[in-house]
Amino acid sequence: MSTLTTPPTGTQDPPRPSRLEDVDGVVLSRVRPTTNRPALLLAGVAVVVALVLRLALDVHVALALVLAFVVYLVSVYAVYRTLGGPRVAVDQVLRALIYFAFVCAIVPLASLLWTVVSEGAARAFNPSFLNQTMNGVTGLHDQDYVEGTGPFVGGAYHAIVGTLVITGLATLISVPIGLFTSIYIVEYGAKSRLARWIRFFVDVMTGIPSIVAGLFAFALFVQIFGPRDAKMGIAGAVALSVLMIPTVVRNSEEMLRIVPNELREAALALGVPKWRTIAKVVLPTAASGLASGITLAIARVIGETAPLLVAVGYARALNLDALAGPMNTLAVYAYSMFTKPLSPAVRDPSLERAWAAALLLVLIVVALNLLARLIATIFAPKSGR
Amino acid sequence: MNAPATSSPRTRGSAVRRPGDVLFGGASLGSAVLILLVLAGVAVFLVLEALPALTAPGEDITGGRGLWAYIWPMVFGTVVASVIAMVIATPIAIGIALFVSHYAPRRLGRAVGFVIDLLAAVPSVVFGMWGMAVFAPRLGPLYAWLEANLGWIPLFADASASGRTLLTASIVLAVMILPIITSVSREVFLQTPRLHEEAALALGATKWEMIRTAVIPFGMPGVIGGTMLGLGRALGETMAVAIILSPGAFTWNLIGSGNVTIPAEIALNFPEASGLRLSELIAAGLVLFVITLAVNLFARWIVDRRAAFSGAN
Amino acid sequence: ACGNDNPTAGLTAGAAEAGDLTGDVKASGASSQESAMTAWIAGYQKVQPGVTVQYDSIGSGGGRENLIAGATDFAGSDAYLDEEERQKVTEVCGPQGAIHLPVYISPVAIPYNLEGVDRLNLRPEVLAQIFDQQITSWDDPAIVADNPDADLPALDITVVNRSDDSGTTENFTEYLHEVAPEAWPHEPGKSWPVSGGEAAAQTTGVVDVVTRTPGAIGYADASAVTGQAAAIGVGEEFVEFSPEAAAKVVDASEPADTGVEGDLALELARDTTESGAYPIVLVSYHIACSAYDDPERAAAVKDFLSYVVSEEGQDVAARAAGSAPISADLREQALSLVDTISGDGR
Amino acid sequence: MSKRIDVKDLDIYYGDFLAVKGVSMTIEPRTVTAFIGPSGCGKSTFLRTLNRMHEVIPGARVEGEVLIDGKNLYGKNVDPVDVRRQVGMVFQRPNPFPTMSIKENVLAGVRLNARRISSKAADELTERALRGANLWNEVKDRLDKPGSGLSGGQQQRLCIARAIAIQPEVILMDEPCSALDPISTLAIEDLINDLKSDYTVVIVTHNMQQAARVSDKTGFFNLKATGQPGQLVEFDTTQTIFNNPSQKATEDYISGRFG
Amino acid sequence: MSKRIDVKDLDIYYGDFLAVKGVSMTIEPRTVTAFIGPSGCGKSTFLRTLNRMHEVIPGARVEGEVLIDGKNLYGKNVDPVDVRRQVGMVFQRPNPFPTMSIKENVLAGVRLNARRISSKAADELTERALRGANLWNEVKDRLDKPGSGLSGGQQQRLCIARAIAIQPEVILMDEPCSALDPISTLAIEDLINDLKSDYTVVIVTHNMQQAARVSDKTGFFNLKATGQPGQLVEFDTTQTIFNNPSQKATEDYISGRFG
Ligand SMILES: Nc1ncnc2c1ncn2[C@@H]1O[C@H](COP(=O)(O)OP(=O)(O)OP(=O)(O)O)[C@@H](O)[C@H]1O
Ligand SMILES: Nc1ncnc2c1ncn2[C@@H]1O[C@H](COP(=O)(O)OP(=O)(O)OP(=O)(O)O)[C@@H](O)[C@H]1O
Ligand SMILES: [Mg+2]
Ligand SMILES: [Mg+2]
Ligand SMILES: O=P([O-])([O-])[O-]
Repeated sequence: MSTLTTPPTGTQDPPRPSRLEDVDGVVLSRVRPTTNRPALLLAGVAVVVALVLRLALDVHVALALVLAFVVYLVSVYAVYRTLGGPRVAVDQVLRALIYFAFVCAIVPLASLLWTVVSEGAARAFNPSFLNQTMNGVTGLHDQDYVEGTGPFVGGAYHAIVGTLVITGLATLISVPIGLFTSIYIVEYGAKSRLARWIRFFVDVMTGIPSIVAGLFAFALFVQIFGPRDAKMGIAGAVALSVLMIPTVVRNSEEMLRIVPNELREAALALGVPKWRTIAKVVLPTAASGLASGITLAIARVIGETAPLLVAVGYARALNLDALAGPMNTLAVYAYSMFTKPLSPAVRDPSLERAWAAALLLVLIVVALNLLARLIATIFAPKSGR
Repeated sequence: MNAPATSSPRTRGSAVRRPGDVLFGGASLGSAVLILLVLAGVAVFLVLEALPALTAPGEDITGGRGLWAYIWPMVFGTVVASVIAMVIATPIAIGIALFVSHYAPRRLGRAVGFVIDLLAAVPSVVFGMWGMAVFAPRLGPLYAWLEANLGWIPLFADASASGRTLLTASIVLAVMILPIITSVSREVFLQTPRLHEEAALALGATKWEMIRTAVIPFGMPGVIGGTMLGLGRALGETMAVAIILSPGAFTWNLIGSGNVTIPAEIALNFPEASGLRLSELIAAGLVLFVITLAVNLFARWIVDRRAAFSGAN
Repeated sequence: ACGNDNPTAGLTAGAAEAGDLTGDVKASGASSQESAMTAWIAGYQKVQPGVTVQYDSIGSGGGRENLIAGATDFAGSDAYLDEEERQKVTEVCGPQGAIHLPVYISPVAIPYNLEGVDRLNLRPEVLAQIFDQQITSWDDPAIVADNPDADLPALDITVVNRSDDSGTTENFTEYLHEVAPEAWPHEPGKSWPVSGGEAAAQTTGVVDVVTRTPGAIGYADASAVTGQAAAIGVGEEFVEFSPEAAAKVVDASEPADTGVEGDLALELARDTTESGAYPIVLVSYHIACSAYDDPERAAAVKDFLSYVVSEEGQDVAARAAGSAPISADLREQALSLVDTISGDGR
Repeated sequence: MSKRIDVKDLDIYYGDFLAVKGVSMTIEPRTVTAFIGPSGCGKSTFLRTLNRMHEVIPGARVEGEVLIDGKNLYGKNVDPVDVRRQVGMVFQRPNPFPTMSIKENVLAGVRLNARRISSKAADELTERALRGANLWNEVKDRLDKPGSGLSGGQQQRLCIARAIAIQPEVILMDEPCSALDPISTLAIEDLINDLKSDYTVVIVTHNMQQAARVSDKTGFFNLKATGQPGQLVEFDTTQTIFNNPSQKATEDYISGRFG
Repeated sequence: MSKRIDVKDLDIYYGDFLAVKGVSMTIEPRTVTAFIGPSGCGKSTFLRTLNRMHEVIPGARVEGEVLIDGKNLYGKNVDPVDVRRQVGMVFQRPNPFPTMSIKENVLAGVRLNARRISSKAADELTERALRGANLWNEVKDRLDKPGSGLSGGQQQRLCIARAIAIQPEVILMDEPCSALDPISTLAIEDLINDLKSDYTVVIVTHNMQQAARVSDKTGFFNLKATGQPGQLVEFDTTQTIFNNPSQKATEDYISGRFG
């Protein structure tokens, strides 16, 4: 740049059009003020359309809703296009789509949660269910219970304990490995070939079917402990780790990546070693995302059954030793109660147990989530949203 | 950051490294390498166990027409189910993530985010039971309608009365992966720098235009990451599909019984399998592994992730 | 821990004299035995509190493999060992190989879902044609012929089969193959050979789908079938399933030759015409070694298996899992077979 | 085309925190108005209320009126999107879109506001805006490179180019030159002078010479005390403010320092 | 405590792009050195090589030598962490840690390095650093509030406080006052004058008065042409540079503009 020879603004330009719309080749798209009243009105119309389709014309609910929504989209677009111009119309349509996405998701999710809660609540909060195991409980007890000649026996205590132990171990294995790997990818290996490959293979790893992970862990432990004693809690934890690690890595990677570089530089410039910068600045800044990612990863594996049946076996009694013998977990418990009721002829008590176990599982994750959020708020940036 | 992505030599000015850095960097590299080892272990395990099936004569394989004839319909089922699940879940998940991060009032957004996170925890068995008992029956009439009105398309040829079809399974898979994609997308959308959002707004962007110019480009790599996680789960999901789907031979028909996915086939038949049958199933697992590999290569090929545009600056 | 690991402690009064054996017995195998096994283990715990028995229902095939690999002490299996397996098992079970005890006998019922049709008679050929999807409507003349009194609707038949490989399927297809070879052209096997029907996982899945789908028919372990079930043609009569009717078939069957003196692997007489016999049955075995290296383990296994085939054991299973108790005669043979198990590795 | 801005008794809040209190002023069309005052007194905050960027911050709100050509910005029938198109803004910290190239950054606003734009017009607009921001020569060879690879000052000029590319009617600039070297600063000041002939310009600056050089009117903001809301202490012609302020506080601030 | 810096024929690269070429200079201890020059000429880039912050950017590297008291910063046995503890830095854009309170931000250099410090000493250090950065009065009542809730200028002063809290031997400042109002600027300039008695100070500034006021020596950077690497055109006492520059380019730059 020849500094001083740069002439001041565009003196050599032809006279400048002072309005954007005066520029040749530009067609402006103006926004006229609108309110959300037409949208509300149209939403009302759409609801009516849906009701008419459903009740009067007996169209399938989903179809009625979709049709009504399409009616809404089209009319909202048309109305806002006339009122506010195309940009406002697009804005409204996308707003509608985003709200619709939300409703779309909430409906099945609410139905599912409702099913779990309503089916499981009766049994799940029963103290005896919470502190009894299934040791010695047979179909006869269920039959007696249904006939009214005996109490309800048999709970999920051992499965709760097993869930905590196995998932806890899996978390202890996966979180450090996963977190460190993502640190390698983002902080140490930046742009290196190895980091790229690792990221690629982590993606590949997300596609390992859970049962294959179980078979792999079992095969591994057979090599170590021999076939007779290979089934144990820790084998299950290893299997779950294979499933969990990629989730942790991928999540953490994304969260670390969005930590602004200027914070790293601020710390480095204070003479803070790189590892401390990562530990004390980068990780806390990303804490909220990391915590929610880790919770998500735990949630992802806490409901696994197939690999645990293969690698851990099925326990009816309490086993606190992750290094010997089968254990039970809530998901496996629910699975076997669903598919192999204690008494095939009297299925209800087993189903009750299954739903209760499912509900407990969800509650455990609620607790984990709250914990994660607590941790996150302790570390999280003190401002912003 | 417009430095060309060459592998120019980096000056490591000093040989001196502090113990903390050595440990921390070592742990990072170690973990990364450990992951590669585990993956290699899984691959070797799959190949070794699948070997008998790979080398067995065709007539000994289930179906009697060779391993590939046994596996490809499952490949079809797996891919179709995952694709449908992704097609449904990805836009919805992005929609929800935007809803939570930019549209909903803060409280509501947080509550919604929370509920959706919970869903990741619902065991797949429960998704299966719910899908079979609650969801599939509701879809039965819809399938009947599809057959009646769109039956000329081979995909909607013959409706299942029970609703336990590949399409149903795909939709349930979509519900299952929704929390995964949503959660990651939400976190990155929330991290969009204020500055960029305000830059867009100050230029006279509508809300959507602001999202399109500032939020989505910034969050895209994260969304892709979440999508890959979701895809992994969709490809690998066992129990839910095994329970919901009424599996059977290959068919183009998505709204009737038939088709099966690889993980479901493994989960269903593994318990009674031994010898060559087990080997066949693991060979199917190996194929799935290769599919995942291919899908990821493909994804990488399409989106050269991040490139020069890092959000971090 | 604060949990209660013995929740049934207060429920069963006056348990028998507790024995003084100790040890742990590991077993795995058929899932069909799951409920019965739960009952046996619970019952046995009161007899021998010092012995822990562990059973993983991983499927018959896995059970047999584990036994051969030495991972378990006995296997639960819906089928007996084939030639090759009998060869291999001698490595862990001594030169005599393994013995088979038919411990769990259960009819395979044919549940259906037709409102207002309380009794449905199906002769084997018709049954085979229905399941082969040759007969597709409930008012097919072939069905009407055997059910003149029933009000059969013009409803499509939905065949419900197992989606997972299973012993139930194997027994059912063996039955069809043997009894109606013309109408049933498929080879027997663990996986269902006909495509196009509804498929569901596990016994409970099949029963669920049948119960939910009007016009459906399926096959399932009878213990889980509480609603309508078809009567099957045997000779000139139609027999509804019951434990007794199933036991009759087993009594009419001959032991197969496994090379072990007094072994009880059975060639089921599915084509029996004996009056009152229900021909579709599933027999599930315990396959144990005829010799163990460790005398204590041998003693524990022997004791447990004796309990299983004992009158009490069979009764517990019948009540808890709805199986058919083995006859007194068969029990005698089984007990003496158990007695041959030795603990000195030979 | 330029607009007159009337502010009437404006109170500005962040949640419950009253950041700026009771501002009233009139900004004439075709003038340059400068706001000066110590850090934290609410200059940026006030500036953002003039194009409704303030309300973007959760919990932020205003009481009072801002009239542009007699029409209340905060009235019922006003779309903030439209307001912001007419009232452009340059921020204190440069904020180019990191995922866009330099050219795309310049055109970002145009693309948003235009239904169609020919590639010739796009090229023209890019060049004009970049020249206007005195950045053209430095970046003309790398228009397709990401905007985040520029130096701090280059980034700021890019943002100015982006803002003037849509040719708004009022331009708000929050310390536009704080990251610039003297030459660029000069260019921007020239630009402001140019703009004045068509537009209404409002700038916030810490540089009093700059205020003296470019502005017709100057507003001095101050805090009574820490924790108190900021207030408009004095608003008058630049001449008066710098030579003959009526308030003691203004005089102290001006004379205490020459920039 | 203060250090002498010798730069010998330094070339600075971003990947393959040579950003600054062939810089040689000597910075005496206990002096203030200012770098001026047009935007994009590599002042920030050069400054960052003096405490090895440059190499933090992937692909960035240098060739040549930087000697601090005769010891090559880029020598084999030098730990960049130690370098950065001795050579503190304030960035062009304020970057307080968002997860930390104001006080924690000030103490970050101490705390992040896990150096032990009594709570009394911590309070003292906080106050001293904040007073030094002329921020104490504004924030003394909200030391536990997050640092990111401050105005732009307040944030920048917070960053200065953070840098001087670790009491380095050399302090690098990249346009430390560009976001500051005149009063704060004055305070920072006073601070720089204070620091000079103990430390070596290097600042980048666009404000030539500032350079003239605070610095003993001034370096003028320039680009031959766009796309060319930046170069050190002239380096001399401030007096000489401003009154009697030996290079035409310097004279043009200085005289072209006064502020
Ligand atoms: N997002 C926010 N939330 C709450 N308070 C804020 C926010 N932004 C600014 N403030 C407060 O509002 C007051 C005015 O801040 P503002 O940024 O307008 O100051 P300023 O005059 O622009 O200062 P500077 O010259 O340093 O930029 C300050 O006390 C500041 O702490
Ligand atoms: N991270 C980076 N990657 C690649 N090139 C860069 C990077 N940062 C700066 N540059 C380039 O290096 C050159 C010098 O930039 P630098 O930031 O040092 O300029 P400067 O003199 O500090 O300018 P300003 O006064 O605007 O801050 C510029 O051409 C710039 O585009
Ligand atoms: Mg400000
Ligand atoms: Mg700079
Ligand atoms: O007992 P099954 O093998 O039919 O599950």
